[in-house]
Amino acid sequence: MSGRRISDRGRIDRSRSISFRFDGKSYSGYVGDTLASALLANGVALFGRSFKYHRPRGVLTAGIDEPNALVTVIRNGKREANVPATQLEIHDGLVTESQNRFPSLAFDVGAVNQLAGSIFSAGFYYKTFMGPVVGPLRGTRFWMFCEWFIRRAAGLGRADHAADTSRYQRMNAYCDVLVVGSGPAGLAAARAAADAGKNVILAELDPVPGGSAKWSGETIDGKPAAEWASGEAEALSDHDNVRLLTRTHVWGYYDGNTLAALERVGDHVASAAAGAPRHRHWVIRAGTVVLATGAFERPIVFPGNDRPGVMLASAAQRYAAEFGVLPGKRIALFTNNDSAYVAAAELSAAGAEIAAIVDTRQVISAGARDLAAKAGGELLLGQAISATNGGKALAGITVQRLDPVTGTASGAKQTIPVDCLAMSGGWSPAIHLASQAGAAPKWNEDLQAFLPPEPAQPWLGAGAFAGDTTTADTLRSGRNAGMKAAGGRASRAQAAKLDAPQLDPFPAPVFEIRSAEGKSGKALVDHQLDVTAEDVRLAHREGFLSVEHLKRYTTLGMATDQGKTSNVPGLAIMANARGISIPEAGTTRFRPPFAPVSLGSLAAERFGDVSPDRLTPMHDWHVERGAEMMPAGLWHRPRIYSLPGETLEQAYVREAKTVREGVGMVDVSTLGKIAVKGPDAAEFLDRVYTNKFSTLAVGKARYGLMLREDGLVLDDGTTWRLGENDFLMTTTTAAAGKVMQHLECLLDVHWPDLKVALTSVSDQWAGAAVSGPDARKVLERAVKGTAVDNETLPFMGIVYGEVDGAQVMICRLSFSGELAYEVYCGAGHGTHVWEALLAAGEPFGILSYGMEALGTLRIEKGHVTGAEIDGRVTARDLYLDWMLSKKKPFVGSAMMDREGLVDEDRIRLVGVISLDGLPLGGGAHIVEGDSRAEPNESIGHMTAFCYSPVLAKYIGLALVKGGKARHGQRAFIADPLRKRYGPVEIVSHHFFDPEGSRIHG
Amino acid sequence: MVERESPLGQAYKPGRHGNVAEAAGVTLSETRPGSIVEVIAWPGNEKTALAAIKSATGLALPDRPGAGVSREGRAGYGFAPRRWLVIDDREGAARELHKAVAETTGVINDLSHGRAVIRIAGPRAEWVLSKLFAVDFSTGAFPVSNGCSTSHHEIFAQIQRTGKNQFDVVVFRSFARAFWTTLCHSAEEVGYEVS
Amino acid sequence: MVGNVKADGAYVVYIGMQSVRVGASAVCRTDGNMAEYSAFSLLRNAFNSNRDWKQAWRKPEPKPSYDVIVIGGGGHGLATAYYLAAEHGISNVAVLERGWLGSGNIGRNTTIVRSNYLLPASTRFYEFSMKLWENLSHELNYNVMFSQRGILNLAHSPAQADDYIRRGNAMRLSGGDAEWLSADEIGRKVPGVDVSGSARFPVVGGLLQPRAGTARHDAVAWGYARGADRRGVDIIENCEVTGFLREGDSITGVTTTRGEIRAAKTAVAVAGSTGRVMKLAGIDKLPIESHVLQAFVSESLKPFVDMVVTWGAGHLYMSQSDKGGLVFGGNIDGYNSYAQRGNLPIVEEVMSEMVAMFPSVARVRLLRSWGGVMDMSMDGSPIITTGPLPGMYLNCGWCYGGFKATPASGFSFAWTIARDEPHQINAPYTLDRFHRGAIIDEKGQGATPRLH
Amino acid sequence: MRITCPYCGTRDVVEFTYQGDATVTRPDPASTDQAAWNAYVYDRANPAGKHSELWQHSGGCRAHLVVERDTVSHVITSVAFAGIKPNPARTTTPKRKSPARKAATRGKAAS
Repeated sequence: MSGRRISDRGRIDRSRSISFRFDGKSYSGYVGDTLASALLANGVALFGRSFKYHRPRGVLTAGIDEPNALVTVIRNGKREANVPATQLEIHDGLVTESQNRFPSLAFDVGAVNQLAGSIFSAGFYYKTFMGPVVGPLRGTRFWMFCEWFIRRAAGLGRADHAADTSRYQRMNAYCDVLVVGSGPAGLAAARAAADAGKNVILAELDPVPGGSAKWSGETIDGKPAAEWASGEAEALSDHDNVRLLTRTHVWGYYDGNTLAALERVGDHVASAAAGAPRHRHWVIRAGTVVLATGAFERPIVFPGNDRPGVMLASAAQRYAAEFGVLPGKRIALFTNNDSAYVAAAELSAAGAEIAAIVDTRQVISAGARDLAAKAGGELLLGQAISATNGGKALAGITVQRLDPVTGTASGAKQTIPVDCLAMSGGWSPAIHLASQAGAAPKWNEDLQAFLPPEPAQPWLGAGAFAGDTTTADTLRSGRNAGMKAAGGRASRAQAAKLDAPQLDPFPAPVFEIRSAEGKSGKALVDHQLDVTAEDVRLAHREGFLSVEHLKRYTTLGMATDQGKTSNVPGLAIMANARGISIPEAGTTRFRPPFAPVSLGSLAAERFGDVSPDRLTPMHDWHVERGAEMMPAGLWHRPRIYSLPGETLEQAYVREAKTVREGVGMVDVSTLGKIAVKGPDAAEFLDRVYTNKFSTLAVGKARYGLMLREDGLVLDDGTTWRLGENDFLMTTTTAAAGKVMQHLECLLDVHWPDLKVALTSVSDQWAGAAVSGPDARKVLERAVKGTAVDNETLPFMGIVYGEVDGAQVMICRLSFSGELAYEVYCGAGHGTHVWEALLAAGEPFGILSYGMEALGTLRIEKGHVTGAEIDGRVTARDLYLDWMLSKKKPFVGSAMMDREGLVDEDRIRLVGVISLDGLPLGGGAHIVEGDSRAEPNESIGHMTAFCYSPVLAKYIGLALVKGGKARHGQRAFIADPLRKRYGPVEIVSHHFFDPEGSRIHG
Repeated sequence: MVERESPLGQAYKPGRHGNVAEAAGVTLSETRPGSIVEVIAWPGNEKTALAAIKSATGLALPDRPGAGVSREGRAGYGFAPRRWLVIDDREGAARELHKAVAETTGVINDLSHGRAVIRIAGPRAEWVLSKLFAVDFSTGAFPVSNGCSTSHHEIFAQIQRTGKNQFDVVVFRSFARAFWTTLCHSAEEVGYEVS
Repeated sequence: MVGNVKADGAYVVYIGMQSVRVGASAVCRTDGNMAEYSAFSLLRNAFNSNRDWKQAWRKPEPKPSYDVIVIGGGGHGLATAYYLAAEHGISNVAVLERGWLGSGNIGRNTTIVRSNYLLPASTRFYEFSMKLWENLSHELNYNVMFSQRGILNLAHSPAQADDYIRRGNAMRLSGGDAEWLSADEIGRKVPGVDVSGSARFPVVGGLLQPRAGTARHDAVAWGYARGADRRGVDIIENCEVTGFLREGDSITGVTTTRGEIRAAKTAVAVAGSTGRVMKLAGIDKLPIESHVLQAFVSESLKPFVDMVVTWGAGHLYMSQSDKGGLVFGGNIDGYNSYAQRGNLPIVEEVMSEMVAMFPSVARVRLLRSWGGVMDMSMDGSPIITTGPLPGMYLNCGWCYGGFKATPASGFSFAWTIARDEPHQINAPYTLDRFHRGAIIDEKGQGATPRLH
Repeated sequence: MRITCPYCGTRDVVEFTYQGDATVTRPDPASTDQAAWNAYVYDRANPAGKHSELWQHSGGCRAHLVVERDTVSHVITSVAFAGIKPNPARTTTPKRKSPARKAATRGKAAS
């Protein structure tokens, strides 16, 4: 250790030592340390390199606002980039690396960029790299050449390509009161709301509740603040109605008082418990929210303000008081307000030498003077720091007199050797969540800060968030917010006894110090992205005046800390350049997330499981029989059941042939099935189908076509009349959900007077389609309790019976063009009936077939599916005009005859036969001339193709301009992507048995 | 009678799983009732439909959104306007309800094969279900015997609280295995027993 | 495929067999003087502490009248003004912007430029746009950082593969570029994509458009603004249109928060605000709904992915910016909204798809999300037309595809305004096509804007 | 955003499917008035501000709801079951209102 560790302060557990690694070197720290505090304790000052200039950087803050000290954590061989060292709790086995440096942190070749600082000014890349207008580097080529290098120089940490193996979970929560932040205000609010009996969630981003009480050094109710806070937190956790979430940052404030928070469950332990997530994504719906998120201290912009060793005063104080680490041995403070004096006194008490307190103000409060005296060191009023010196660590500061009007430091220089500079430029309330939830924040001239806007959703503010400047005020406003959130009234009484010095709560309006000599080093505004005060002024010169333009042109505030430390100083410099006030210069709206969140946490349980598998009752049977499964929406369906050594084509041709020549069976359980019941069911179907259903006899099925309101085809399918007022509608697998919603909307919104009830019964039934010339023979063997002869079960007829003890409903339907039956049974009997049917079909050589054979059979018949019903076709395009009833209006009937929908030039359904004996390719286009050499205009496209076993040719369906008029013509297919060109003949889409004699067999 | 096959298949693994450091937080099971029936009333016929449910099943369902009754072997609750779900251990409830509900009152749908019922019971049942459903499962908001309709992404679910620490989740049969797997996954943190 | 630069400096773009000249003085823009922006000027200014840079565009007071008023200082409005001046010699033009220039969707999109469409009207228009993109930095003397890193659409089923190949073939047959990649090739070209057969939605292949890519969105607005400004166009920020001036049926100008401004021709290019602005002209209904679309960026990373990649089992598109952030988005929230912020379900949906496509990015952290208001049309295609009132011109309906269309939209809208008739590339994009049934529906979703 | 379903109570927006402008009227099914059909299918007021719109509680009770919502602030001021008014084309049908609907036609405001 470097002697930076103090023996008596902080919440670290000095009895439990932890060993961890940073950049390959082993260090030790204590339980309770962050990586930042542990490395500081080890005397490490250099944490990383900046984005653009690769300048050496230390740690600026002690919290979630850290822009500089970002590291990569390597866990189980997986990298997590850009983790603030200030947020990272060390644990045994922790491995970390610094970022954005090559070959090493101490020697980084990228730092050469600093030499060209003036060229790499804000927005320089817009002005160059365009390259030559003509020649080999014309167009975008020169830029892309340069960009290759730029991309490699940019970026921070490196991400893996190997899959993350962590798990993430979501938690839905409901509460009366959500308190965000567990500092004094949050604790008081939670206590008040809990005492009123409300369900309370208290969220704290740190591992330990207490907020500033953990390090303020104040006394509350006669106890050290840290002790008071832990007592309060303990009391709260005894309440049944309070849930305390630590390591949880609330990052999003969405509509309906829905807030999102990230709990880091497993990052601080060496190995997670079984089943525990790494991160838990909390979605909290709160009655009322109390925002007690505190405030962020602001840096001051001055030359050399980014040298490692320069940090926020509160951070320095916090390292000493909360972690027992002195950030330096000889410390100077630089401030425009009184809060830094508290830090000075605390640092001094912790054992640091205070070299000087440099204050931009000429006059300070008596309380501050007392603290300065306590702290020791020179008190330099009306002065400012105009330069820092040292290499990769601070060695000293240069102090000069400050002209308060121009903000320029000039005159005699005093150089003070220090190894740490603690600065304070005032405080900015953490209004991010409030800003997400509503309007623009309001500028407060006294505090020189933006205060939260008027609430647009039910939230209350408390503490420093709301502009409170003393802990007494904070406790009072916290308690009052808690009481109000609980539905009670605020009280004016003192919330707790405080023992704190009287200080001036308001900072001087000083944001930037300019050196009279011009070049004394870069004055950083956005530390991570290297945006300097000069960059802001350049943006001003070039007319990028709006705060949004400033942000976009210079990248100010776009870093991983999202401008927590840089927004207000940047805005102040722009306002100054424009000669207007800060609120006139504007403010940006904050967007979620308040602080970065892992993508995995938001995917939660869907990580690794993005969508549920939807399985038919016979799924396991298919898989056990070696079916190659394919996704169809969420469903898994058998594609082919191939024999060893078979190609896809050989398999489906064999399967299809079996159906045409004998009998086959396919799982059709995925079809959408909707029970349409009620006295007005027939009337309803007449309205939604283009054809009539009220004339359908009970015990019969009919093919139906549905249009959308705009007159285009929505879906097709058969609907079965099971009873006078009882219909079973089937839809295509893909459109099931869409059709259901379409029907429900019509019924609920437009025709509420119809007595019709709809219920999805897709899952109630298992369906097996038995097709082929021998299909009836199979049923004759399998089905008991009913005859299946042509008389009893004619085409489109329905009968009920039993298969091996299970009840079945059989409809004689055909998608394949063969004699075919759909056998439906209760889904729980699906496999039982399926196997019984196969057994019955064994003498006839029955085979199960998959989607490819199903497709082949339907292409041969010219039946349409989703490939043709693509949302752009009309019934006429598909030559289904015959289904458009002229006797009744139906959904779409009034819109289907519009000029654009009856245009001669529309693409319409045809059949296509390959003339060169080669496969056609779904996705190929149809062109008029051979387009191998010269592209031809497409006159349409293929929708499906197959090798037809009955025609012994490659055939397909296509949508082609002119449609029927082209029957008999030759054309070409063009599939440049697969380099397939060839002659085809355009024919009727009814390739096989156009009279339908086989289905009636 | 042919036995109904469970949709859970190999995903159903009896025994103790997940975190075994402490007692199992939840017990998961598939209840496999004989009947799952939906009763729908025409507008204005709610009372008649409820009376019909009572006469057929003995369940006196209150006429309030989501209200229900949960008894040993038999349960029912409202899950949508004018719609109730009746779950009975015995087969044949659909037939009885069909008889009891007149055409002028409403209709019924037999969903006995089409839905699966998954039971989660134990002290951490609320916690585990809260990972998957955006519904307030606290007893104040969701009293015993009440039911609701909700969904976990693509999976539609009807949930009834059948005990202080027990919920029966009704899902579409085709999604049952996926839901079961997700539920098991979510229960690992608290440790679970499959019975 | 790039257009050709002719000896006189014109950039010539081919649409089928026809050629269109763009930018007659593309090279000799500054009359033989040094280009305003170049490596040399950067160096010169660096020695001078960057004190001599001029404003990128002036901050003029509005004049009482102009030849043309363009309402909307977004990408399309600025491009329109630029091409009015550059192509048609109409430089007495005012661009009126309610807030700060480029504050709408030009500054909020995910920066993707592509022309991978199926329908003839779309391929023609977007391919034309692509060719303008390829010369845009030169045309504007402003590096818009158009980087042709390619876009890859992952396909997850044989049917989807057919669908994508159909689209790719349509592109090829209309003169564009497209290639089909196998899952293996994808695994090699885009490390990190889950191409394992065990993925929930296995990757069966992908449609690659090599010439597609990304551009720096703000730079496009600023580049067009500067180009228009240097040609005399007045770009007037913080100037909200409050009403229209009319003579009879005709529009003769606008009232604004900065006074009355008259013009013979008033053009509206306000994307998500179309409904609001057109209501001021008495057009109460349009085939458009305004919806919020969220976009996302992760923290900066060293190069992780080179191409733009889209996931076909849902709706997700992602690329990596030059700064290193993964920039991505998915579906719109799906309800009418004029708020530039959305809700949590889409955030979760998009992240689920991200980690399904790239299972390693679960550990990457989301830095920022934001929302933009999309003018979702009833068929998913835009409207660029004269009317609907005399003296008025309308450009809207971009859904979420407006960014890549910026050059072609500005070019064809300027043409339409200057000549009172559409250019061949925007002729199908009429307002009356919906009623006539001449819809251009790439997704086949019908009159449901949230599904386009 | 959360919507208070009159039947199910307040639920996250993810359970609901947006079905667009609730103010458009479907012409009489037998009507051949092209303008009326065009207006119904295509023309939208798309207001910035108060919007009356249809949502289906598709992930819950599946009822269609008419939601009054501000498109700028997303604040919801009322929720009611859709289809309460009888279709004007069939005005002869007596009004039917279910008790559940009557009881809960006004959902508590939520956004």
